[in-house]
Amino acid sequence: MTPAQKVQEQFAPEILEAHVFRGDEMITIRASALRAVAQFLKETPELDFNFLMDLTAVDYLFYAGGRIAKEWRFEVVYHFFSLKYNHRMRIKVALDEKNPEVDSLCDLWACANWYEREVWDMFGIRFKGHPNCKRILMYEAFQGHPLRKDYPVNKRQPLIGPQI
Amino acid sequence: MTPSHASANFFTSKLTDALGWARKFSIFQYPFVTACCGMEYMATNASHYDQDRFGAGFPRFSPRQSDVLFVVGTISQKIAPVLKTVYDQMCEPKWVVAFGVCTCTGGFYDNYATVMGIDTIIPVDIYIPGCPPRPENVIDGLIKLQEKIQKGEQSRGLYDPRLKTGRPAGMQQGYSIEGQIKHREP
Amino acid sequence: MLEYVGILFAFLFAWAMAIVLLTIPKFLAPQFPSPAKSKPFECGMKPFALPGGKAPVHFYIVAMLFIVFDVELVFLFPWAVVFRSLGVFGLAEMAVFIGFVVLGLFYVLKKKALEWE
Amino acid sequence: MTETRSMLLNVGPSHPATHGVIRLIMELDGEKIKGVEVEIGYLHRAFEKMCETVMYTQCFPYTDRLNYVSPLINNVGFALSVEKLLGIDIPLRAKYIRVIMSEISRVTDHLTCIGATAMELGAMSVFLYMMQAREYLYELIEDVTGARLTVSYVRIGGVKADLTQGFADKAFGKIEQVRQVLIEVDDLLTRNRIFFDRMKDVGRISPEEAISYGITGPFLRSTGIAYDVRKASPYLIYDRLDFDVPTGTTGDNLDRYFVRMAEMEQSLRMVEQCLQQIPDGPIAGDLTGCIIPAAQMVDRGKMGQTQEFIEDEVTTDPTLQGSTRKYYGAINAMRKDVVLPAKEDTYGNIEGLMNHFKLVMYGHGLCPPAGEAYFPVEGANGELGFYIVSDGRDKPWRVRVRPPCFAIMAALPKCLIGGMMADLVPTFGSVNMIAGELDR
Repeated sequence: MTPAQKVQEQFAPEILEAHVFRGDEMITIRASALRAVAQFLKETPELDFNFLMDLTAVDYLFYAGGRIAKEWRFEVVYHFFSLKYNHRMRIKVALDEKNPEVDSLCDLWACANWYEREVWDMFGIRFKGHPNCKRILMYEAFQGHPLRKDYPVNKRQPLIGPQI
Repeated sequence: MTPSHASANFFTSKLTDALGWARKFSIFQYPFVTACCGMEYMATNASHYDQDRFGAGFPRFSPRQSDVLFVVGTISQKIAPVLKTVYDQMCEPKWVVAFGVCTCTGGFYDNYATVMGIDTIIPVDIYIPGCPPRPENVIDGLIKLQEKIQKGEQSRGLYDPRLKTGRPAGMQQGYSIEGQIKHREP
Repeated sequence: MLEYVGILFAFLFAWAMAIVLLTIPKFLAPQFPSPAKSKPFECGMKPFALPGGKAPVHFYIVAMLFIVFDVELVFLFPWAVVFRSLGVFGLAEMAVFIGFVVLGLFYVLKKKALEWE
Repeated sequence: MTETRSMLLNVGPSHPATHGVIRLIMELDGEKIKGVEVEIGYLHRAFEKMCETVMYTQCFPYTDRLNYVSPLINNVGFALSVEKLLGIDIPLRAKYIRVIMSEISRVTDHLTCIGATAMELGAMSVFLYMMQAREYLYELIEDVTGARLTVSYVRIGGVKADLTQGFADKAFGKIEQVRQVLIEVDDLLTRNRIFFDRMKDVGRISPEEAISYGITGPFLRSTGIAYDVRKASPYLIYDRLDFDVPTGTTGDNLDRYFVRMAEMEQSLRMVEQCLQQIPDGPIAGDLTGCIIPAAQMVDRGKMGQTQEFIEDEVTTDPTLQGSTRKYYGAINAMRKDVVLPAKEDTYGNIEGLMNHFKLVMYGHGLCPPAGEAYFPVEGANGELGFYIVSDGRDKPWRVRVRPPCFAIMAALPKCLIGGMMADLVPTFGSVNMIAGELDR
C-alpha cells in the first residue's frame, strides 16, 4: 500500500487525477480538500509525513502551445517527505484562473509560511488563514506577479534610475 | 578644490601629485558585496592574491570612512536604492569600482529583477568585466584605479543616466531581444 | 621650574597636531555636502529613530563601573614613577588602595551589576 | 509611570554580519534581542523566469550561480533532474566524476562558511588559512572544468570533459594539504576560549522545530537527526562509498561547526575512495596519434572515399579543444537525441553534423517528454531539489529549485530571540545563508 493508494482510497471523490511518472506518485485534488488531505498525511501513523519539503506553483496558461489541454490554469504543488519511512509524496491542487485561492498550511508546518508568501508574490495565489501574506522576494511597489506566463521577462519597474 | 588640468601651475600640480600619491596607496574600500563575485573578492583579499600589497586590503564597512565603493555582485532593483544611499553618504573624494559583469551591464540576468548596469544609477570609475573576474583581473582593475587616483580624476557630475556619465540612452533600453517571451494570447 | 618646560611643549604639540589635522581637509579635500550625506547611516535604509533617543540603564551602569576602575588605574601611574624609592612602604600602601577597589569589584559581582538582565 | 520602549534597529541589507543582502529589523531591549523580522529578496535575479526563456542545456550557467559557493552540486542536481525526466542513465565513469567534483565543491562550501564565521568573530588568520585551502581546491576544479567558480561543467547525459592527465595524484597531494589546514584550524579554534564561549549554547534550535521548519543539512544534523539525502535515497554512486554522517547533540552553533568540520573530512575521504575505484577510461590528455588533417578529409569525402572515415581521427582546429572522441564513450550517455556528438564526428562525417545540428538549432534541441520530475540532491546546506515541468518542447516549462537555506532563514528568528545582539554574528555565520540560492 503506497502512500498514494492510501490517499486515493481515503479521499476518492476529491481526487481529479492520480498518476505515476518516472517513479514519482502524484495526486491532483480540489482546493477544498487540501486541509483534510494535509491533516491526514501528517497525522496517520503509518504515513507520518513530518516534512513539507517544498511548496510551489505552476502556471499552465497556454501549456505546450495549446497541444495539451488543461482544464485549470494554476497548480499548487506540495512535496511531502517522511523521515521515518523515507518515502515521498506529491500533492497538486488545481486552481482556476478567476480567484486562485487555497487554504494555508502554516499551522501544520512552520515552513509553509515563507513558501506561501513566495507563491503569493510570484503567482498571485491567495492563501486563506496566512498570518501576514506580504511579498517576500519582490519589493512592495512591484505591480503584478512575475512568474505568471503572461508577465514578460524583462518588463522592469525600477525603484530608481531610468524608467526602461 | 577639484584638481583641474588646464593651467595647473607648479605648486598645485606638485600638490596634486603628492595628494594623488598619498591617496593611491591608502585605499579604504567599502565592499558592497551581494553575489557570486563576493567569492572572488574574498579570494583577492586572501593571502594568495593579496590585495593588501597595493594598500587596498582594509575594507571599511561604513561609507563615512571609505573612499572607494566596490560594488561586487548583481544589483537587483530592490537593493538599488540602498546602493544609491550608500554612494551618496560617502565622503569626497570617492571612486566607484564596478566589480563583475552584473554591475557593468547586468550580465545575462536581463530580466525584470535586475538593474542593467549600475552606471544607470551612480557614476562608475572602473569597470572590471568577468563573471566572476579572476583575481588577476581585479588587481589589474585596482592598478588602473590607482592610476586614475594618481591623476586626481574622478567620474564626476550628476549621475544623469541619459546624458553625462550614464551610457548612451540607446544602450539603456532592454537591448536583449531574444530572451523576451512573446506575449501569449490565452 | 625648567623641567616642566617638557610638559608644556608636549601640550602645545598636541594642540598643534589636532588643529592642523582638523583644518587640512578643509583645504585639500573637495567638499560636496548633500542632504543625503547628512542623514545617519543605517545600512542604506531610512533610520527608524534618529540617534539621541533614550538608552537603557544598563549602559549607564557599565559606563560608571568603567570610570571607577579607570581612575584607579590613573593613580597607579605616579606610583610607577617612584616605585624604586618608595620600596616596601609604597607597595603596602598601594596594596591597601587596590584592596579597597577589588572589594568594590566583588560587591559589584555579587550584586550582578555586570549581568545583562 | 515609567514607560519603557524597545529600540528598533535596522541591521540592513548592506551589513557585514548579514553577508550583504539580508535585512533584519531587530527589536532590541538594550543588548537583548526581543524580536526579529527577516526581510529577503535583495538578490532575487529571476532564476526561474530566466530558465523558462532558455533551452535545457542553456540553464547550466544559471544553476551554478544559485549556490555559488558549491556550484557543481547545483549543476549535478539540475542534470540529474532532467535525466530523470528523460529516463536516461549515464556511464559509470561520468558518475564517479560527478561525485568527485560534487564532494570537492562541498568542501569549498564548508571552508568558506567556517572561514567567514571565524573572521566575523575576529579570528582573521583562520579566514586566511581557510581561503588558502580553498585555493588548493580551486586549482583542482580549474584543471578539470577550466573555471574556478562558475564552472558550468556538467551536461545532461554526462560531463563536459574527462579528468585531466595526472589528476589523481595531484588531487591526493592537494587533499593532504587541505587536511593539514584543517588540523591547524582545529587547533586554533576548537579549544579557543573566546570562540567556544561565543558559539556554545548560542542560536539553539530543537529537533522538532527544525523538522517543522523543513530544515535539512548540517543545520538539522546538528540537532541530532542523521538525515542525509546521500544516505536516505542514494543517487549516482554514493551507495558504493563508505562514509558516515556526523551529527551533533544540542543544535547550537558549536555543534554546527563540529558537524561541518567532520563533514569536510568525510568528503575528502570520499574523493580519495572515488579516485581509487574510478573505472579507467581513456584520459582526454593525449592528443597525439595518427590523425588526418580536416582539410584533407574533406577532399577525400568529396571523392566518395568515406568508408573508413568513422574510425579515423581528424586534426580539428586547435582552438576546438582538440579531440573528444577518445573519451567520448566513457563520460557521455549513448543517446543521440540528448548528447552532442564528439568533435571529430561533428566535423568528420555527415551523421555527426546532422546530430549536432538537430541538438543545437533553435526549436529542435533536447525535448524531454511532457511531464514533471523532482530530484533531491544533498547540497552543502541541505536537500537541494530541482522540480522541472516540461511540455515536450525544447524549453523547460517550469524549473523550481528547493533552496535548502530558505527554510533555515525562516527559522532564524527562533534562533536569535532571547540572545544578545552580538550573538547575531556567529548564528548568521553558521546558518551559511547563500543569497543566490535563497532569493534565486
